[in-house]
Amino acid sequence: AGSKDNPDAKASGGPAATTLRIAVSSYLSSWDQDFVGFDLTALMLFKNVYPYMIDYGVTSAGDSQILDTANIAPTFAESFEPDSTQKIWTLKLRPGVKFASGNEMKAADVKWSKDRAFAAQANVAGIYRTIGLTKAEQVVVKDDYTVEFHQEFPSALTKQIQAISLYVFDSVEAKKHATEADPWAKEWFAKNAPTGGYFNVAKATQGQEIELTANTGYPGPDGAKTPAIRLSVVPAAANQRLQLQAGDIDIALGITGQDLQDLKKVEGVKVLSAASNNQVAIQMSVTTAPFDDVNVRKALAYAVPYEQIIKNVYGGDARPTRSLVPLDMPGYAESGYPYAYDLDKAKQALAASGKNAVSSELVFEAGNDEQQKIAVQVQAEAAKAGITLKLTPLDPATLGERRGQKSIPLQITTGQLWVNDVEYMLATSFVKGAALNYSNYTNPEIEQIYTKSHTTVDDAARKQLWAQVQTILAADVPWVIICQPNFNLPVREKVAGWVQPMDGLARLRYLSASA
Amino acid sequence: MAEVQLASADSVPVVSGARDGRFANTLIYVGSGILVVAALAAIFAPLLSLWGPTEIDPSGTLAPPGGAHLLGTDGNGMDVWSRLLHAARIDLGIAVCAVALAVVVGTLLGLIAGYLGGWIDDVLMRIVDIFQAFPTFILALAVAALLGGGFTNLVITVAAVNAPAYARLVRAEVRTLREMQYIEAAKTSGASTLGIMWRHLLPNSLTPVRVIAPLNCGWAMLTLAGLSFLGLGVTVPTAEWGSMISLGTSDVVAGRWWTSVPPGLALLVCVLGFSLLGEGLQERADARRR
Amino acid sequence: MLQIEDLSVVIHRPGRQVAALSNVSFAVAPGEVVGLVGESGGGKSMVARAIVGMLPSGSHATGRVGFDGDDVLRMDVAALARHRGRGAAMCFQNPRGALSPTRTVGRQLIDRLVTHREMSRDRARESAKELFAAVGIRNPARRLEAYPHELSGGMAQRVMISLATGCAPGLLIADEPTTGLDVTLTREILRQFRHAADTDGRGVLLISHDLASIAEVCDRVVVLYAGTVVESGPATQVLRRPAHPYTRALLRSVPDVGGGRVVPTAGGMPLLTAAPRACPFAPRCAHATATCRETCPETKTLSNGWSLACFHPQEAPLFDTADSRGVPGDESVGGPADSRGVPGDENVGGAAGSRGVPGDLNVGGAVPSAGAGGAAAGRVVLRVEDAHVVYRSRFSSGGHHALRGVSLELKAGETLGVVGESGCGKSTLAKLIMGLVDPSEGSVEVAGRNVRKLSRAERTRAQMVFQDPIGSLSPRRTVADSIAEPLRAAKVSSADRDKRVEAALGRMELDRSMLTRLPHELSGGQAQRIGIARALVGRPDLIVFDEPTSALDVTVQAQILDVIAGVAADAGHGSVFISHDLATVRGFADRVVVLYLGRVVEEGPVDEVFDNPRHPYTRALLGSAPRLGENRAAEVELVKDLDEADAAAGCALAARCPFVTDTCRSQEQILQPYGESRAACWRVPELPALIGKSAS
Amino acid sequence: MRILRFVGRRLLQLIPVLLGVVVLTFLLVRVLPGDPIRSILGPNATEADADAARARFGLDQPLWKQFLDYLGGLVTGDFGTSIQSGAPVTGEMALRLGPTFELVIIAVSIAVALAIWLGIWSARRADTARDHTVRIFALFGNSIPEFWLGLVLILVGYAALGWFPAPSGRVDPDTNLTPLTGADLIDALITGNGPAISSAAAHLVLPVLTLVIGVLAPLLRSVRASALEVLRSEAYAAAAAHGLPERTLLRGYLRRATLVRLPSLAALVFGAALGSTVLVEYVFSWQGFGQWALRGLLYRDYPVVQSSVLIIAFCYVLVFLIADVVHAWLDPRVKI
Ligand SMILES: Nc1ncnc2c1ncn2[C@@H]1O[C@H](COP(=O)(O)OP(=O)(O)OP(=O)(O)O)[C@@H](O)[C@H]1O
Ligand SMILES: Nc1ncnc2c1ncn2[C@@H]1O[C@H](COP(=O)(O)OP(=O)(O)OP(=O)(O)O)[C@@H](O)[C@H]1O
Ligand SMILES: [Mg+2]
Ligand SMILES: [Mg+2]
Repeated sequence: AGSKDNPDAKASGGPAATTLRIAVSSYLSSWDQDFVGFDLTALMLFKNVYPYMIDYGVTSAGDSQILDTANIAPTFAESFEPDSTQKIWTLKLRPGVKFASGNEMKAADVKWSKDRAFAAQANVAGIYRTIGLTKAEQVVVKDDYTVEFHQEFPSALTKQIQAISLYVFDSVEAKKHATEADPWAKEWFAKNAPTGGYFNVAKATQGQEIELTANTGYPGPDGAKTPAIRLSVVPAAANQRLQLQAGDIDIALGITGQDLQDLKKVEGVKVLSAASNNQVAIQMSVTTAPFDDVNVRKALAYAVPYEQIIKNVYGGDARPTRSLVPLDMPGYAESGYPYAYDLDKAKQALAASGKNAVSSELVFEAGNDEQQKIAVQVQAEAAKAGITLKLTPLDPATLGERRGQKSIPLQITTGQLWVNDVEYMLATSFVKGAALNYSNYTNPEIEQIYTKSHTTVDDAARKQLWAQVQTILAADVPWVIICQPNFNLPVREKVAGWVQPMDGLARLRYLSASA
Repeated sequence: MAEVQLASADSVPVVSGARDGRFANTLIYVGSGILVVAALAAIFAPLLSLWGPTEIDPSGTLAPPGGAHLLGTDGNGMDVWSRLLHAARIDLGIAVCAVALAVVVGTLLGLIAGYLGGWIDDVLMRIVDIFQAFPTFILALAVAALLGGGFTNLVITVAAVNAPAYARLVRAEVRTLREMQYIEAAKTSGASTLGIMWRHLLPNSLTPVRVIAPLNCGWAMLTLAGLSFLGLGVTVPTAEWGSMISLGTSDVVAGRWWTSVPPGLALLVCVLGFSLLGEGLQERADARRR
Repeated sequence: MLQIEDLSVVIHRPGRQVAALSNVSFAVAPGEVVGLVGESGGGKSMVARAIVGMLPSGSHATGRVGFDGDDVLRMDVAALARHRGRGAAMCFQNPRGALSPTRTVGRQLIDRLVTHREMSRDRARESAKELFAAVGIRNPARRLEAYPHELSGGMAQRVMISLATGCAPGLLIADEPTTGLDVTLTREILRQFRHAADTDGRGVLLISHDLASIAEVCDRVVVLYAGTVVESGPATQVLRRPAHPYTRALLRSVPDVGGGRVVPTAGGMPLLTAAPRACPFAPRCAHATATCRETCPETKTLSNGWSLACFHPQEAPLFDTADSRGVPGDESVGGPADSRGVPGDENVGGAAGSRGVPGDLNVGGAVPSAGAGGAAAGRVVLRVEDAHVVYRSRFSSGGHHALRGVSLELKAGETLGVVGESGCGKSTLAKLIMGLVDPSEGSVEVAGRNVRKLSRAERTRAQMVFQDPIGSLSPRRTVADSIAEPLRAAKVSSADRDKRVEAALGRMELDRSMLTRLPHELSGGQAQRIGIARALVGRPDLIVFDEPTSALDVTVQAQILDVIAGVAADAGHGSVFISHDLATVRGFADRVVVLYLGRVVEEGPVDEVFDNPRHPYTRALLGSAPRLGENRAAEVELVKDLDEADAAAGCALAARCPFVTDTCRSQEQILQPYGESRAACWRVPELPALIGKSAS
Repeated sequence: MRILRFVGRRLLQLIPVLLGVVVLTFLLVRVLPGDPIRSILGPNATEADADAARARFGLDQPLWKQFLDYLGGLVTGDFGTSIQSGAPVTGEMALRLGPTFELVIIAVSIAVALAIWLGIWSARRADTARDHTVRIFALFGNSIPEFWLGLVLILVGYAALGWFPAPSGRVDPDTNLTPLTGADLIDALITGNGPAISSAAAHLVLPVLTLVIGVLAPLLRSVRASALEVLRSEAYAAAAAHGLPERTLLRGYLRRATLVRLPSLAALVFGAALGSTVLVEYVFSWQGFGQWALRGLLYRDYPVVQSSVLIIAFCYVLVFLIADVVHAWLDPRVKI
């Protein structure tokens, strides 16, 4: 079916059999990673077309390959090592890495790229703060192939943070487009794909399609296996599914829920499955009534139908978790979350708070089917326990605004930590002012542990700390932790080499298609 | 004396050959019949279904029709039949209320603009122009984003989208009517401006409105469904056909027709009911005009 | 050529059935003009449609419509296509409506020529110009490019005639070709048909409800009543010495410029559901006997083609004497009480009659003969001084100067007639008086107060009766509501209101049951009575009648005129009676004003103006007004149609006046007294001589 | 000449309307809850970062100043810079308009043509079974939500029958079509790219069909009613009574007279279709204007929302103007 019958495809030679066709749900908002462009499609593409100096390695988990966040290796760089103080990190570039313009990647490019990131005061500048990089001056060019990063303090997270931030532009080319009014060539960056990564953008039809071709000039290990990839934007999941079934696409990145279960049975299609560290939770704002009362939080924790959600929303394809620390993260302990679905206990807990009925809004992302289904299931059960929930789907802008204001009493969050470490988790989610701390949760003990963890390197000692953390969180219940759904990806049978990204951003270089 | 049947209307178009209006009546009867059934289903929804519209059957989702669920369950484990019936309340309710609101607002504007004319007309009609030129869905999306997805707000949204058309319709009608002799007669009989607008223009200018309004109710339901499809209609899990359809689209692809085909058909049939009624009224009005 | 035999047409509709024609027989020979007359709904158009084979859907026709040996009713599609246009071509009732609005008239004519005369389009173009010229269209080359809406009514009718003749038909059918046209034009148009018969040898079937106007041109006349032929024969015979009571009633309903009043016949025509089993006119006939109500009279041929369907032919002269026309004739004694014998009588007018309102409008005694009375010297109810009205056009500057310096004065008890051709500003004058338009110059006072400063209640001191009887009633208000409107404005209490409404209704001799009806349930005549009741109910100082009868059927018109005569004679108020038809004014106006292009060209006591016209325009109008039983040539003929005459400087009539001199073209004419009347023409003293010269 | 003056006058009348739309949209997007900036910054951004970003887009200015800047930009044809993409809106919009216009114009043209043909056909057979069938079918089409219909057509035309290409774009990328206007069929025709022509046409079929089915009914109803009115008019009867042949009647007396009332309805339908393509675009992965505007709205990309509303409003009023001109041209009675 489909375009295979299309005579035109034959007339023009058709797509090379080796071209991988991938459906995504939306087009990237911009090619400029510093100033704008912060959606998942964009981040995924950036991973494949920007030259990142270091990246995660690959390890196998069960019968699937996954990215190994513990093992970060240089890719476009030759090496990235700290000095003895752990404060100065030296990046040595690999000679012979070329941008599409023919310019060789030099230290000046790295410097300019990072200067630009600091100037943008956006994404990268924000994450760099966690490792003590706040000013452009902290990035120092030593020679043409050597750059030093001078951190304010040593950090266990440096490699992890740099793995997601150390990308480099062709500064010589970019500067040609800089103007007085636009010193960072924003306009040019927004419209022109960067070059030098594993793939080059051969063609991009705004909103519709992107064609990637392998960068054959890449001198490092693990070059792209597929010569060409075509990403097409197919917003409707049903549509992606039809095309996958018909063989008109090879990989569908926008399929969730029940469809995945169905596709497992479809001939010619396989569903790659891997455990993930994707956490699904309901964050309760501990500073907003009624969830400022720990008993109300407990009541909700007892009222959520965990098993039913796993069954109804994920088709059973999710792991129940018993801690706010994700499964697979070092330090995970079952005791971290002693709550299970039990309406009687929920009622008791509510009674303990002195109320017999509470109500609140439950916020989730508009257009996110999974979250919507969870919300529906939670609403139905919570109502039985006396907790009335008003479902409030919010569009990205409103959600962003309200999250910024920290004014959401109850919200569903899904996501994975880019760094598989409790310290990072605390830093992003549980300390005062942390960006993802939508619960507005603060606890002096946690703050103490967090500070202590900076300087604790001993594994056992850290584990000790993490156990403490989980005991505290179990008592305070800032989140209802629901489950960790497995990562599932429906692909055509010929697709091979998929590496499950722990950050959710596909590394397309590993993919290949057997004829 | 031979009796001959003259060439029928088919081959020889004839002057003022009034149609027999039987088809118009059929349309009206079928249309209103559908709507009456839908309205009854909406009113008696709780009696006609065993499950609540948002009640989750813990035994599982996507159960096929039969057994405990007449039309199976949807992706949330809710009873499709019950939701189908309860949705009629929302859909018909919003459509009818919204159109009623649009008619009231539009008619008043059109009446004032059409009869008073001059700068008032210019200003009002430019405002109407602005609203009409405003893209329907963006207007709807904006109102939905601004006010949220509740019943009242959806009524306002859909009414805002439709009111300009009525303003134009009524204004055009009033502008012809105000040249009529009976308006002059009323003036010479000392009727006040308000009296003329209220007693003479309003009842007569509503004739085309009566025909358009049912058709419009159908379109309003479609608009509502479209909004739900974009996630801007009623919030889940409120039973509403548009949102049921859009939640069930992937199910159809998988062959689980029961989650979205029934609401799709219900929507189609109700919109059709309104359309038939409107078409019938139109035809009857045409026949009367002749 | 045309031989209709026993033609009956029944139209079936769900829920009702109409016997439109019953056993109609007559013939038309080449070169002959046959008039088909009768009231609205009599079936005249149905006959025309039967001849071209275009009966409405659901019609069942029996009998024979013979045309050159074939039967139209039995023609197949191809034969019909050949017959239409070439065999018989029809001129439609409403020429503007019958011309396709989106195609130039030239192309419409060329289409006909190409189809029926097998001409090439170029050749047809040339012929088209000739045809246009032949029907009196000036500048035909330019007019070919005109769209119908750009044409005046007269012009459109000429085009329609040229379209019909363009088909080169054997028989030309003209369905009410002059309805809605001015008197001056009517003559001209009718002459075209006579011409078609005389020079081209076509047969012409001329359909009209207006006997007087077709009297001149017809060779023979067929009178239809309720779908039956009641009388037919040579025009002179039927129109001067009619024997059938209906024909006589019809003729006496026609107002006459010569003076005297119309004699109304009560009731309305029944709407038949089946071929009549009795004389259809019996319910309205004064001579009806039991026989008439039980059996259908046979059509008897009396002499040279004169035939009649009546048991009681009348032979008395139509009018006793010329000036005693006001005295009721024998047939006018109103409807007999029982007309329920008419099966399925659905006609609302008929229903009113059948309710047996005795002598629906008794003409006699109560009302003094108007012309004679003269105005009682009452208070002044209306004073218009040097009024100008300019209609501004919406976008461009300038506008239409509809009234130019009109001055009038009217006392209570007096009736002022206003006459003039269409478009001369009569309605504008009425609106001006009613305060519906503002004068751009000059002033209007009603009962001594400037109309622009009147309060809502005071506005009702002047009332108006409109041209379109049904259209002037609010479609969704009941009759009671409509009549009460002025009372409501005057803040009369509701109990009082009801009483006065009923009284007004009673004065119009309408039944109480009317009160709850809606306008569409009324017949034209009833609606106009309601309109008059509304005007009367507030006891106004002034009533303005704007062509109150021109939309009505002949016999109904006579009834309404009679009512108005009664109302106008009331001393409590003054009346302004506007009409394009001079004859209707003569009956009861005290004074008359002749308007031409927004100016008063002549003014004076009614008899003086009519019997002794001064201004050439008045003379022309009077000359073209048809008079039954007289064949007069007009003394003065205007040379162009009104819409072609431009009012530049000087006398407005200059472009059309046969007596025009350079002085006329340069000098504005003002009203000057000549005898009892005043006229705006400096040549009045010379005119009799001039007319004499041109006549000889 | 007169027509020019008419157009000129109407264009002048558009100014207050468009200005009203501009003001309304400007205020509306700012009144809406939601922060346009947060979503481009990432979760780690501080308030200071957000302020810096706001300053970059001039959103820190007082409202009146922002408005004047925006107006100033509009006058020079500058619609501002998209907050989401950082690229000038003008360019993006140009890219997105082509596909949508292609879809809507083709669909409405086909619907109008079909409505004219079917409407007249149906009117000439008024009150026969065939007439009723056509009308009922049109009503059916009009009663199905477009997104639902689109899905059904995809299921049938693509998944089951395989007659049409995958609903994942507007033209097969392997045809190497050079984009010029964004309307792929037009581009293919201009560049004479044969395979692209057929591919673009094949991709158009289902979405166009969806729109056509959706909008046909009102057009058909209108044409049929006017055709009936003409057929029953005295004018038509007069022409028929004069024995004019069928063809002349149809061409000279029926068609044009029937069409006089259509233009304004067609304009209305065009406007509605333009407004509702967002659904069809979504279902057929047709990345046009609607999808772009919708995304702009969801992310509160002020310049994008402002300009998309303005453009749609402009098209709308322009189409109405065109409709009036066409009407005046069709109907000699119209005074302009
Ligand atoms: N299409 C039709 N359907 C039903 N009845 C009709 C139709 N056309 C005419 N009639 C009826 O047939 C009768 C004769 O009508 P016709 O039009 O011939 O009258 P007419 O003498 O021409 O009247 P007018 O002076 O008003 O033109 C009337 O009673 C009328 O109601
Ligand atoms: N509202 C108006 N705007 C512009 N011109 C008008 C308006 N009303 C009337 N006229 C013009 O003024 C002139 C006088 O019109 P009016 O209606 O008074 O004529 P009339 O004598 O009553 O004619 P008729 O016998 O046809 O009713 C006509 O040429 C008419 O076209
Ligand atoms: Mg007639
Ligand atoms: Mg008039």
